[in-house]
Amino acid sequence: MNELARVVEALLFLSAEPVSLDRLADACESSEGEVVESLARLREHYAEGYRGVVLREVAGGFTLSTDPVAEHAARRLLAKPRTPPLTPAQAECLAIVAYLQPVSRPEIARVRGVASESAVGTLLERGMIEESGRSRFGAVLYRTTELFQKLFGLEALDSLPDVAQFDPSPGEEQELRERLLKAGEARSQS
Amino acid sequence: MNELARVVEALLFLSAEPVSLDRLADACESSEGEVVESLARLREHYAEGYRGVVLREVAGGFTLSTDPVAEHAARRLLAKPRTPPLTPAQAECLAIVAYLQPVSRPEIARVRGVASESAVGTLLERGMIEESGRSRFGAVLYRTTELFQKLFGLEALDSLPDVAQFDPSPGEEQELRERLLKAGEARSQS
Amino acid sequence: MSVGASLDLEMDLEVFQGPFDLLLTLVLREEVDLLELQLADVVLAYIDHLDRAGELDLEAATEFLVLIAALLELKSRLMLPGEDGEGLDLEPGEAADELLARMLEYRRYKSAAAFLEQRLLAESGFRYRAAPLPRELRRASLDLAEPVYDPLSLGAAIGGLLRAPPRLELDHLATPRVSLEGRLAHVRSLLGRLGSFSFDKAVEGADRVTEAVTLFALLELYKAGEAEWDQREPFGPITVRAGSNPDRGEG
Repeated sequence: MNELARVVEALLFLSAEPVSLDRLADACESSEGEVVESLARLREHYAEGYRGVVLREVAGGFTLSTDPVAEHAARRLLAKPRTPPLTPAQAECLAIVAYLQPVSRPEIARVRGVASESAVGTLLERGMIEESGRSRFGAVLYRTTELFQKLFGLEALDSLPDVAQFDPSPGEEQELRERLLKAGEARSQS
Repeated sequence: MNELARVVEALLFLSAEPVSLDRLADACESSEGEVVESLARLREHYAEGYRGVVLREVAGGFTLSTDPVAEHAARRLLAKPRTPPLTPAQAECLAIVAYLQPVSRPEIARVRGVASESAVGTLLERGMIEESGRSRFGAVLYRTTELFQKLFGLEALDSLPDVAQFDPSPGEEQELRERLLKAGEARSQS
Repeated sequence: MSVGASLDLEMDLEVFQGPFDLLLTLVLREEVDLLELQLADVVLAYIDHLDRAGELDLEAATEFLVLIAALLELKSRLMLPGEDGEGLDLEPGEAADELLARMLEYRRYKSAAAFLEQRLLAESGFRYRAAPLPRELRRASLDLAEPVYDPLSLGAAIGGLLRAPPRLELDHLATPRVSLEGRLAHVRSLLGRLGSFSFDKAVEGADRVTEAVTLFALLELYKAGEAEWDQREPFGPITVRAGSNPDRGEG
């Protein structure tokens, strides 16, 4: 490993947040091209499946993390639970913010059909969403954070899958429609 | 590297403090002998002078730390003030502290009409505001820092821009603090 | 997939007695007048039902909430007065379309939520280091600080915070300053001049009441076939065009 690669490795080790290419280049007083080369070398060293630590590209930057192979032992050593799972309400609010951002609380409530204060509050507390200005009527708007990208292993926001893939299939849609109109009809005849 | 060595590497990576042999063995559910062997393997990988991170044996056990080769770059990356664009929430909180200081967190929340923990936390973390005693009700008070003045190019605190030019109703005679609190209350009710 | 049918909820209301899913169908086919249905009673019946069941079926509960919210929205739209005193009638098919659209939109985000839950679980084995920085790197160094922020942004933020939202006064409702005729004329003139425009353009600089009345005006023009509009995504921009067919059928 050359000196630049060693320095880049040390910076990623120290930094709590993913570090972008330009910040790495700036800190190392090198060109981005040189840093890219060093990262390639590091990537060889940290190739997944060989080491306990892996090099990852998330939230618009580079970072080191443990390989899941160590998860069981890490839980024993640190006595710290892994990221607690989301409740269904939190997951729905997060999905709405992730895909419709920036989005206000009333808009979230409209999609879910139910007020969503507590779930939104928890997501704010957990740092997965944050404020992003105000709507025309003064309502606070929300968007996802870098931590969200980090926790979900997303390189960037646009690496979320296309939301259309979550739509019910035309067959399911048809079925839903028929049931809406006919669910009661059968009952009224029986 | 075998799986045990990978797991040991991951554990050392995660721990801020040195980890003793017996804690490593316990977390990995292995014998101390096996862990010693894994550490020997890791030591080959982290031989000093080849990597940015080195494996050290110190008083309390084993730890990973950065090689001095990265010191200069680490200062440039991490001791350099982080100055991403302020989010609207951060800008509002910072403006409130700048103009009303010293000011408590509950007051900031009242002026904004929403809880403001996360934005205030970020400003503290970035060193733009700091604690400045407590109010008579025991709430922590905040003021801006010297770093704030440098980042905004302000020679002194009284060189903040005159609010009058941004005031939507400049005729009002009441004190700025009272007016901000009144507007905030109206916002949180709308 | 189930709609209502899974609820198995018996209603005993002033205007209707029977299972909830039958009520839903009758409402959609306009055999029960939504205006005469006390939705609060439906909600109370549902709460009783939950009490008796003794446990909360989350799946069925969210389904119910989405349905009742959609019914509320339909009903509130029926209650808005039209220019000639008539309600904004929805064909039974259209009402079902509305409900269906709401259900589909909700299902989209419910599936996306399931994806996120999975993803979080799969990612949770990748742990990041959270050790504090070595002491010498902890404080941001003043020597490395350069002016990067504009002080005027602070003044602007305070200015924004001094702006209180306009108070909602009841006198405004008694003597509306915005007339439907006025907004109709405004929208017609935009249509005539531009052919197509965005809703935002039609209400540029307008207050909340004017926005609402402009929306009514558009609904009227839509009904008369004078205008059409589309909105690609929820909360996205609304584009208004001149209508081509005064007897606009299925869209």
